Amino acid sequence: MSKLIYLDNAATTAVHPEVVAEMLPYFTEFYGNPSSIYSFAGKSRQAVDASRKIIAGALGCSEKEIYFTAGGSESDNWAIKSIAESYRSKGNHIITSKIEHHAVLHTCEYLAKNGYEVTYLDVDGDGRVRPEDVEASIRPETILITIMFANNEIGTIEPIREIGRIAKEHNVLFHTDAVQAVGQVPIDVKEYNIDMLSASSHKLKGPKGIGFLYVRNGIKLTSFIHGGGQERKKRAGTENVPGIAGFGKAMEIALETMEVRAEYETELRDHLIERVLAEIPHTKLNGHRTDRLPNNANFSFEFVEGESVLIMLDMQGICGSSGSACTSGSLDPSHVLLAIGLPHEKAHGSLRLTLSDETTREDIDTTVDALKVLIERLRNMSPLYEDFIKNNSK
Amino acid sequence: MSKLIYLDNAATTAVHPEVVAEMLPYFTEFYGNPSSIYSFAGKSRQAVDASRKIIAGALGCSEKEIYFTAGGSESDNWAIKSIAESYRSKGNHIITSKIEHHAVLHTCEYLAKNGYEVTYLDVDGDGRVRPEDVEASIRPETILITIMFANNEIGTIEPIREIGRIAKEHNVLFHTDAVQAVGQVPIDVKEYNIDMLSASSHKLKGPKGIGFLYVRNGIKLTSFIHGGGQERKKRAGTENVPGIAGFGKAMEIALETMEVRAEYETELRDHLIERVLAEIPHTKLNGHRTDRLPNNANFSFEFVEGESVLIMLDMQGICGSSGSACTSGSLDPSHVLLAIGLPHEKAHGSLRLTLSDETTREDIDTTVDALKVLIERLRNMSPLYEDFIKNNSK
Amino acid sequence: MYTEKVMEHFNHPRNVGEIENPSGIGTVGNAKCGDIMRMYLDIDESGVIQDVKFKTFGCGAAVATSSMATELIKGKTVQEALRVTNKAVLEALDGLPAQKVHCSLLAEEAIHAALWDYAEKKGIIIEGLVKPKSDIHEGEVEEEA
Amino acid sequence: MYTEKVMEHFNHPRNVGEIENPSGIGTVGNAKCGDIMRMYLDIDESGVIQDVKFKTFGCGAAVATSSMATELIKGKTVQEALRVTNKAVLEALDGLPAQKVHCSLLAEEAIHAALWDYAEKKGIIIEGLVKPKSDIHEGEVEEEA
Ligand SMILES: Cc1ncc(COP(=O)(O)O)c(C=O)c1O
Ligand SMILES: Cc1ncc(COP(=O)(O)O)c(C=O)c1O
Repeated sequence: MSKLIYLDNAATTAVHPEVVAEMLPYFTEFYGNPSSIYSFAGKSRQAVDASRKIIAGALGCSEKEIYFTAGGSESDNWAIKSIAESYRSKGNHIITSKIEHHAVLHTCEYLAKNGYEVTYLDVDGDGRVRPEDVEASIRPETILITIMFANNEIGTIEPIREIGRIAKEHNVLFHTDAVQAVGQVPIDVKEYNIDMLSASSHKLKGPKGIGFLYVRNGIKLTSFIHGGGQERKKRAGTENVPGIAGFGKAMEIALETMEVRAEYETELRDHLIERVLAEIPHTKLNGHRTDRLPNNANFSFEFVEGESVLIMLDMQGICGSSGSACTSGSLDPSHVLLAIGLPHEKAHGSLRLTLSDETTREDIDTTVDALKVLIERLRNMSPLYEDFIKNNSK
Repeated sequence: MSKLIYLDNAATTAVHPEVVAEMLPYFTEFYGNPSSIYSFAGKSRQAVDASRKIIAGALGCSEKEIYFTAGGSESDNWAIKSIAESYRSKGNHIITSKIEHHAVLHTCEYLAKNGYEVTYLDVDGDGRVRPEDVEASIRPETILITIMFANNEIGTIEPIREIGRIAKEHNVLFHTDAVQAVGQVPIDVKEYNIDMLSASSHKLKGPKGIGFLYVRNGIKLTSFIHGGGQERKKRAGTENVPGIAGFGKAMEIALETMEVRAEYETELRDHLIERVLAEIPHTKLNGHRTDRLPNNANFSFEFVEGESVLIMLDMQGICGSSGSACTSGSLDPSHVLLAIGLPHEKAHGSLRLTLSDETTREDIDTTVDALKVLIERLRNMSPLYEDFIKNNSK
Repeated sequence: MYTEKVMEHFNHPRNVGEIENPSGIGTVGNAKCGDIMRMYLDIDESGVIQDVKFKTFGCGAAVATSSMATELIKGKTVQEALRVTNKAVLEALDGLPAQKVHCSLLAEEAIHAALWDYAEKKGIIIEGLVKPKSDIHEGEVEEEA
Repeated sequence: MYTEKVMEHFNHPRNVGEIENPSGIGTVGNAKCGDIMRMYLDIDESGVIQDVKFKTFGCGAAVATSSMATELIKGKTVQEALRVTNKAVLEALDGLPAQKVHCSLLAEEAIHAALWDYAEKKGIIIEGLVKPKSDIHEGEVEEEA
């Protein structure tokens, strides 16, 4: 096995070397607690402020609307539970979709067990929520719409602008899990009427264990972690200064490179999609053909099972994923693939390849070449393929 | 200003260089998501497992009883809210003390607003909870006792063994916020009958933004962050691999050095205490004289206000704290100092100095010399001192 | 995640393929769980398993357990094959992750299904053999197609 | 956290001290909030503040605002001093953190308290001056002692 071909950038990314460089001083040199009053701690405070400023600038919001968290999951939990709690007197109904990340779905399920009602919207065959469905589900007691910006498995970008408009018209709060979208596609929270937005640093070449929640000014936000006065008294805990500094730097780089990167990745992604669909029979692309994240390709290979594909790729030094990383190892096929209408065995035979700007055309070609061989090998081992051939030759 | 004299190690610590070295590969080299199945991600998984093993070893528990979190505040919130939720059918009463960290106190206050009853125990003049008070407060509906292992402001070590015994005898769960104690004093959770324990990495030369919650096997633990299946399905979110690896290393170093360090710091601390009490009149040591953290000294200087002291120290490159870092900047004097019976103006005039094993005797002497001068200067500016002198000369 | 033995069998599975006119054939599992195994047996007149082939749609563990199971029963009598339990397969593979143990059960069931088919075809009763629950007759597999 | 001006006044406070037999003296604030300010005024026959001294128990902002307030009223007439508001003090210090703005109010009150004392002693009424609420007579300070 020679070079590692890492095509799982939706699971997590390598931290950018400049990001590491940005973080380093805050471990051993400027390690002060940002809440301390001596000037030494000012360095830490400035790092936190600077990062918040970059992030606010990226989203088109004010710095006071950004709250740092420990990652996307915490942001999702906080946003949804907080609205549920503070707007309980207004109502108990939440609208979401069937293809949300588990951080949203399981939070909604938890609330459903505690007196809330949740509508899980269907999606179309490309994985898109229909704005008219959102509108039709709104009731007087609806307090929150939470629809992801882009799906982590199939890469489909949701009609966020339309949903934001509908939410605003009906005076319902709108949260979006933008963990996969931030740093990949331009987002302006004011333009899109987004009231709350979750993000996670490690998806955009920042460190793991740090995220943020954007909360529009004026929204009643309850604390999720009670304690010290950090994050405007809303999220207790000594600030993860190196993590925050790193996230800011990662965001800065992501913004600067976004356009060029998106173009590069889109071209490579399309090359990947075209070759796979052309050269491997009985294969389907999951998610929208064009309205998808620049770096995401998701295929279903009929008659084979995803984990076997992953292991065979792994033996050649190629990293991919079958559905979301969190659920691999589980027996259930991806809820996202089922929601776009795949039958179980096709859902089991899915492969997600997510690129970065360091992925080369050669990497893609090596991967497709490997896939061709191993899919054939697995099909020759598959009773489903045997049946298919027999039925077709009848 | 020459060398920085950092005497605020209870607020946060400099990350140990070996800890940084341990973390570094997981940013750019072994950056895989521990949940991914390819072998590349195995490196990340192993780092998480190895750290968990070190920590479990340090506490004398099993690896399955350690759950990583984003820090001490999250651990406290999780522990208390989880017990409140899962044992609600058993009862609604929680026992804590008046000197807990805000992460515990504010969580209890939150629960008190939601149908729980909380007993806040008084402490004695040294800041110690009386075990007999704990026992006397237990009711049939008591579901949790949460008493900190050692106080973050005055350093007093609580009678955890006795409280653990009482909790066990009465079949009530016992959580301890050991954020200040872990890595400083030996802790064996089985021996002490501790059911749950919170810790935070940045207090023991580990990175910020990572902590853990120990939960004894058999306790009904609910999720605090819902989502993916990480941390045995109890705490969702992509693992902060570098943070976890760093925490493990910090714990390893803390264990190895604990004995020597405690001896060194205790001697230095006692030197500090002796000099200050001998050379600066109208000064009181807060907290227990001997049953205190090896690195903690906390003084009240009559007639002066703490922030002024801190700023003057800061101008000489000395970092100290007045109460907990989280609350400095607030107008209220420390709840801990009030609880041990200090009148308001003495509580306002407190100074916490917390050492590390890198603190030298020279640092301490420089600090005391500086203190002598600046306390005198501030007293000469103080109307309270003026009144005191006049009243005494009458 | 997998032991070396599992990886070795996944990577070089023994006895993959089909047998024309098999003495017995059994297919177990379902697409919903993502595992389907099919076993072909060639059993001679004296009741010895002369040849065995398998096809598997499933994860690494499913492939490896199928492969190992065929190895363990090849050359054995029907009665001996019946005593090859999922435990034996597990042990021979140096274990499986907890969430994959069910694959070894599937391998045991696949053998039983094939033996059941053999018994039915021959009109005999094999002592100790019960019809596996997850048996699927051919054609039923692609329910969603 | 503090501006350079604040730090400068904290570090080199102007007019610290006492005045023997002052024309007026005022002490405001309370130990509970951690801020006590005392102002001494020496006012001549024509109503001009010839000298002013202060003592302050409090945070950096409290010391700096006291110092700045004394600077602003020194040499002024009583009426001019009355027009020195907390805003003027704040501006002269280039601002204070939000949670410290109350210190500048305290400085304003300390001046008013000392002026009130002056008026009482002289048996005059100063137009526009009301007795500050947080005025404490000497001796009341150490309530807890
Ligand atoms: C006793 C105690 N508990 C909890 C905490 C909170 O820890 P963290 O800031 O890591 O969330 C601290 C420190 O701030 C502490 O000293
Ligand atoms: C869409 C989406 N939401 C939430 C998350 C959770 O983020 P984290 O793992 O940083 O908590 C992820 C990634 O795991 C994601 O892809």
